Amino acid sequence: MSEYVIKNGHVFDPVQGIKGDKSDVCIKDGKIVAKAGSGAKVIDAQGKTVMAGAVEVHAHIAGPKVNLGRIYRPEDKLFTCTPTRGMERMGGGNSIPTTFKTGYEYAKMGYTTAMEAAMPPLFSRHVHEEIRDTPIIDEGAFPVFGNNWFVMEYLKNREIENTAAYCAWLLRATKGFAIKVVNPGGTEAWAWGLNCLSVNDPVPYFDITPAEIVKGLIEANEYLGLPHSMHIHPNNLGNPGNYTTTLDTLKIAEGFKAKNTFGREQVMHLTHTQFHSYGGDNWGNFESKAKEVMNYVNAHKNLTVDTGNVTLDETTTMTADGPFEHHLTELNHLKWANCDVELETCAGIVPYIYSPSISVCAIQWAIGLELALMAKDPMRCFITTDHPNAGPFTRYPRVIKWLMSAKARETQINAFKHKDKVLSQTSIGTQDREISLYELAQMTRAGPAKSLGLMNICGGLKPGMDADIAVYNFNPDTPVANPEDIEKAFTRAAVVFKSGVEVVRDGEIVSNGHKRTLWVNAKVKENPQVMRDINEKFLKYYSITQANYEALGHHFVPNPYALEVDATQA
Amino acid sequence: MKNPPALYLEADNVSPDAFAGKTASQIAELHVYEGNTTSTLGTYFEVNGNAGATAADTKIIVKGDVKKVKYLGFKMSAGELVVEGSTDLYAGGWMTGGTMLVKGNAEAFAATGMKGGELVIEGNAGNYLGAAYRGDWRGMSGGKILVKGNCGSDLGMYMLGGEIVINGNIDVHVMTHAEGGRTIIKGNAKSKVGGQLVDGTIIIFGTLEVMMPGYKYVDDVELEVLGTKATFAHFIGDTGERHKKKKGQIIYGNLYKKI
Amino acid sequence: MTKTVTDVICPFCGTLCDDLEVVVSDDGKQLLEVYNACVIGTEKFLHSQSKDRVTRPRLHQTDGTWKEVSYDDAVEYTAQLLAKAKKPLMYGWSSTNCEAQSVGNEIAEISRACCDNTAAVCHGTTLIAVQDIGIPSCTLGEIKNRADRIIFWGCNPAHAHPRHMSRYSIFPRGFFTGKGQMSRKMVVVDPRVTDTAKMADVHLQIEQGRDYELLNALRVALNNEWLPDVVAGIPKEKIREVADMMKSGRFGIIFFGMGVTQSLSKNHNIDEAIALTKHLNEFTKFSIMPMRGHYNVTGSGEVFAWQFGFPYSVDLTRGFARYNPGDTSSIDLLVRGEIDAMFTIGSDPGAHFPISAVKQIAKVPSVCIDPHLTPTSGVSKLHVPVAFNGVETGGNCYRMDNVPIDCRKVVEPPEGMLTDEQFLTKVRDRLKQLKGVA
Amino acid sequence: MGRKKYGSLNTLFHRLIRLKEEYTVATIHVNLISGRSIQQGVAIEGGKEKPAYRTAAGLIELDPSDLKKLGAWKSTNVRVTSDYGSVVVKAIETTQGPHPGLAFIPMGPWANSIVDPNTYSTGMPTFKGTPVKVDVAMKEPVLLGIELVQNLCGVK
Repeated sequence: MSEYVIKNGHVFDPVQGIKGDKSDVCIKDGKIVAKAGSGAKVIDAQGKTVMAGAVEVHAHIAGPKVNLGRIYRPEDKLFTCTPTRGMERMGGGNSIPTTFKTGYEYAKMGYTTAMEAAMPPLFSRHVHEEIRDTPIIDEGAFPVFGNNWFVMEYLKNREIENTAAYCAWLLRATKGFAIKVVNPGGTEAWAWGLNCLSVNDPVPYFDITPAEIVKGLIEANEYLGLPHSMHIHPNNLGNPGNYTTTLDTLKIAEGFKAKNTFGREQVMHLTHTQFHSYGGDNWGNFESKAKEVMNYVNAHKNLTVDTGNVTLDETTTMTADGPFEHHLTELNHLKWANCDVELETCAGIVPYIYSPSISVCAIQWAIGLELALMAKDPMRCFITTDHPNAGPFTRYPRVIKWLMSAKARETQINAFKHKDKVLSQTSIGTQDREISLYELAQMTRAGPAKSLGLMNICGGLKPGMDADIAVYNFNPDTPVANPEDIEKAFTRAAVVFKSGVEVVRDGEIVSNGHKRTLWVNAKVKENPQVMRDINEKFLKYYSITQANYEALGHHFVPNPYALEVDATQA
Repeated sequence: MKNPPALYLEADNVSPDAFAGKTASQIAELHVYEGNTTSTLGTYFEVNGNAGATAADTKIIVKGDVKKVKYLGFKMSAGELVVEGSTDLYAGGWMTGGTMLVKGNAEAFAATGMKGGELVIEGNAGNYLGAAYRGDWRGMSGGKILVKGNCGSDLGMYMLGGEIVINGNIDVHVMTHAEGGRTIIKGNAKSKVGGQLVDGTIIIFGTLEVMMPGYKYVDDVELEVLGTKATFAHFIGDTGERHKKKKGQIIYGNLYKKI
Repeated sequence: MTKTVTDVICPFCGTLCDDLEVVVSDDGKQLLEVYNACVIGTEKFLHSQSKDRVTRPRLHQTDGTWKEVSYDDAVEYTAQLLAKAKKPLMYGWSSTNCEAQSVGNEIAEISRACCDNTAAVCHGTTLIAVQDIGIPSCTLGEIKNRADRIIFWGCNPAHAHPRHMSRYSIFPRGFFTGKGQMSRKMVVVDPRVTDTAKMADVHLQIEQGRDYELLNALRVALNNEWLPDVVAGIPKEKIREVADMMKSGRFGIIFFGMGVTQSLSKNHNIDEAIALTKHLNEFTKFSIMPMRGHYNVTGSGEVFAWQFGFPYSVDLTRGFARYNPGDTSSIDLLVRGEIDAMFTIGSDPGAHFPISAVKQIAKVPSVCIDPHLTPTSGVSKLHVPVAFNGVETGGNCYRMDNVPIDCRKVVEPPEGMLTDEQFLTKVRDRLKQLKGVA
Repeated sequence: MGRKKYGSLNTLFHRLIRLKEEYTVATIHVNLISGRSIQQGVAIEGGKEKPAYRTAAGLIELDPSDLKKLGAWKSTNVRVTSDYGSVVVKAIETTQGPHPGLAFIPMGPWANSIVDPNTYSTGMPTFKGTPVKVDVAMKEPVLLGIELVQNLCGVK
């Protein structure tokens, strides 16, 4: 592999505490090194911003529901499909881009690692086929556990060790990365058309509560010592007044401490917090509770969150929270897709238009920004749009603009039809904080990498780490004349390296890289009982055989990268 | 048209908007597509005269056999387009303004996603006239369509507004899923008329072979439609739909019933 | 000595049974016995061994005879055909694996072709309906474990999906359905008294082509609105009875097939059926599922969708993807005379397209990639026999409920025969040379 | 069974039909649908070049009452004609009836010689619901699948 040195750029690297000083970044054999050889190719970053490649902590970019979204929304692609260009395959799709476009768009914005946030285990082969066809970026996928029959049956009897053994088996069988929980219990209830709206609603038949599922999975996660923590989308998403449910969920983590060898400190990651920070009791008096939620998060070091910023676009909502999507289609009457998955989970899809002329949408927009602006520790609050739910990931540069410029926020607030409502129901008007480039690097690089247990691999520019680097046409020395320049700079990076390979130059794709599939291989003690249980469930209740469930050959994961976890001594 | 294409031609550049401000020779350089090959308008057409400065003051007359030419008047926003013969798919597709006249027949998907302007088809129209593009719940929202001949199936699917008049007969499915607008069928209709209709108006002067079960008789009413006064039996529907808005109405002429 | 391969996937219908056992000779060349498969699946495995099988590509001579050629010649012919064509149609894809489909998409992208799968004459109208109003569905295991209301609308699993009822829908005893068929009510809607209908608790012998009206009537019944005395040949009392039966279940499912997708109203029939399902979710839990035919037509749609954004009938001729059945769909392209070359793989349009479309195939340069002799190969210029996917090669496939299952190789293909993927890869590489792309 | 016996039965059978044809004008109009049958499914895997495919799919299933109207015996060859084409198949009594006025030809070249190709711009031909007329045509042979398609396409 060739050597490079990126010269004279303004480097922002929370891992090494570098805050914009001019320094060189050297690359050798795919890694960052202290010094490059004399033959190294020089890249001039004079007057530019240099950061590690960004890390996406939560997006829906590969798998059955994403693809069903593509299948059932041809109008999302009408007149916008892109042709083959040099390295680039054809692409298409605004809110749900094709796999190729997904990889290219992330790379062009300087993202080099992304996590698919919800993998239905039964469909893992599909998820991995799409990951394989998503160029450049490293990807991992979170299998969902929160409504899994095994998990609920073990946790009903508080069998943490068995739960952990099952989780380890499923992570291996599906090449999964972390334990994801979506509307714990509520999605199983949805199989009967019901839901669990609080952490204490009993799950039909299984005689267990969401709180018990969440607590048990935190314990199982720390028993195994996985790289990432239990990653949760709590009950009662999207409803006025749901912030109490959110706080109840967060409180479950109290007293737990992270136990792992990956440098992770949190035991719970709360995702798309915006959707869970609502006050009021109807859409009329709907208001922000960002302060209440963020105050709690700021005060508890064992939590991380991501924002789920609304970008005010037409998009396609998709989640394993089946009952919510049914609720949504009843509200907006747009086409509804749903798929219940035997013994495991469910998924729903509904298109949604976040219109600036609808007060609720404008308030949601404000809440997402409030959360980030109220975060005391940028290493624990990450920027997402919960792609595509609050908006497409391609809008990150716009979100960054709103966060870095109070002026940009003001312009948007003035453009809202119900400006007064936005100002009365949220505190966005009083937020004058402007996120710095260093904080941005924390919120999009070092923070998510640490939360995912990848802090030694990516998210920073320390020698020894993977050479994932983004150079932006943004000069921190000169004041921002026009906020649009921020959006422009972060939309198309000047140069992007993935594992030491130059993949983007002047905003264009120059290489398809060597993308890897990240997964977690957790070893546990022999557990005959769990193996028997698995065997029995396949014989009696699954619709495919165990042998065909586990199969994951080379054509699914051609370039795996396994994080090894040894829990045999636990 | 001087050299007809071997296959089919996609001439989405034949619209006042694309021609505006161009000379005959510049117009001849505009791209047209035959399969996966790109060539120029001049290869197939003889171009005479210059366009006006803007779309609004540009008038295009298409002569010769353009039966195998698609996308004429694509996305036109103003001006005038006259097709002297018959044309293929997407005539006036996604048009927002101006007037388009087809003297012969127009094939399927004419005026797809129409927002405004006027389309007149003197011959017959194909399927999906004034309908929405696949998957879109936002169909024809404005403008007028007049078909002097007969019309195919799926007229005005997902229609939201505007008016469609068919002088002849109509095939199955009229204004499926529509939430607004008005269609007037002077001839006869077959069946599946107004299925899943939420709102909007269908007026049939001729016969209707099979009425959807979701329609229920209200009363007889006197109506003046396009200058014709008559008594119509008034039905409402589709009662199978879950109407959050007011019920759509289907009204059809009862003249033939009397005979 | 013989050995038994277990957990074998049956590459026939969308039911994609994955519990077959196949006994093969010790050298892995002879396929001796097949267990657990239906008669069709068994025949599929055993026929792959037939002695008179064509094992080398053949060029069709004007006198009707066939001249055997090498695979390399076949690759050259195919690449040239695709390179020269202005609007080639690459049709089929439903009886091959996702890996081959993926290579095929690359070829289509390079040659800027129209590509389509057998959904075009199968569940294409279902996809149109799904695009119009969505689809509340589930996996087949959910039905096995929960469903107590089973509606077969315009489908005849007893003939088309022989093991469907025993594996998933009617007989199995699942987690919440311990009594098997005793815990289920079965409704069949069909103009014929099919062998499936004969098993039903209720058979609505509908007037053919009036599904849209009957589905609408059921929704009217759900709304307790006025109904005509008879709809589609069914008395209104019966309609209200069935509507109540659906509402009274805990978990219901509508399976539908060609009876609605190919009858008058086509996509609208399914549209209304999905609307009915959505409607029923206000009363109880209901799902709906298409009975997909070819064992991997679903997979083809998935691969098309994640690579191009559309599930079938994709037109790449302008260099980017476009989609609009009626314009970009195979039957219309052929009948309207829009294409100038035909590439068929993993399907038999010659047998399953209306003859007016087949006549067009016969007119243009054509390649047919198929292990069998078929009417399509019969009218094609070049026939390229390949290994049987799912028998002589593995690869990923998608069941009717979109569940991916990795097919297994059970025997070796005849000496020197290529798989779909191998042949297509050669074509792709040659095409890249011809088009001068990296 | 012995060929001799079969032959003699056949000639007797033929004479009777000829008699019938002289006295009755046997034409009926029915609504045609096509679709999968398990025999057709087995046959396509067995090989479409084989006579077994013709046996499984080169037939029309008629309701007994329609057979009677047609004035044909079971297993008589008939010519089925629509606006879109004409084909000879063997008429048999339906096993999935009664369905008077409705006829079924298994999916395949025989059905597709006569089905309505109109897609209503959906891409899907109208495989189910083609009005056809059926005449007794016992002297005409039912062609093999591939042979039939080749003939219709003018390909050797």
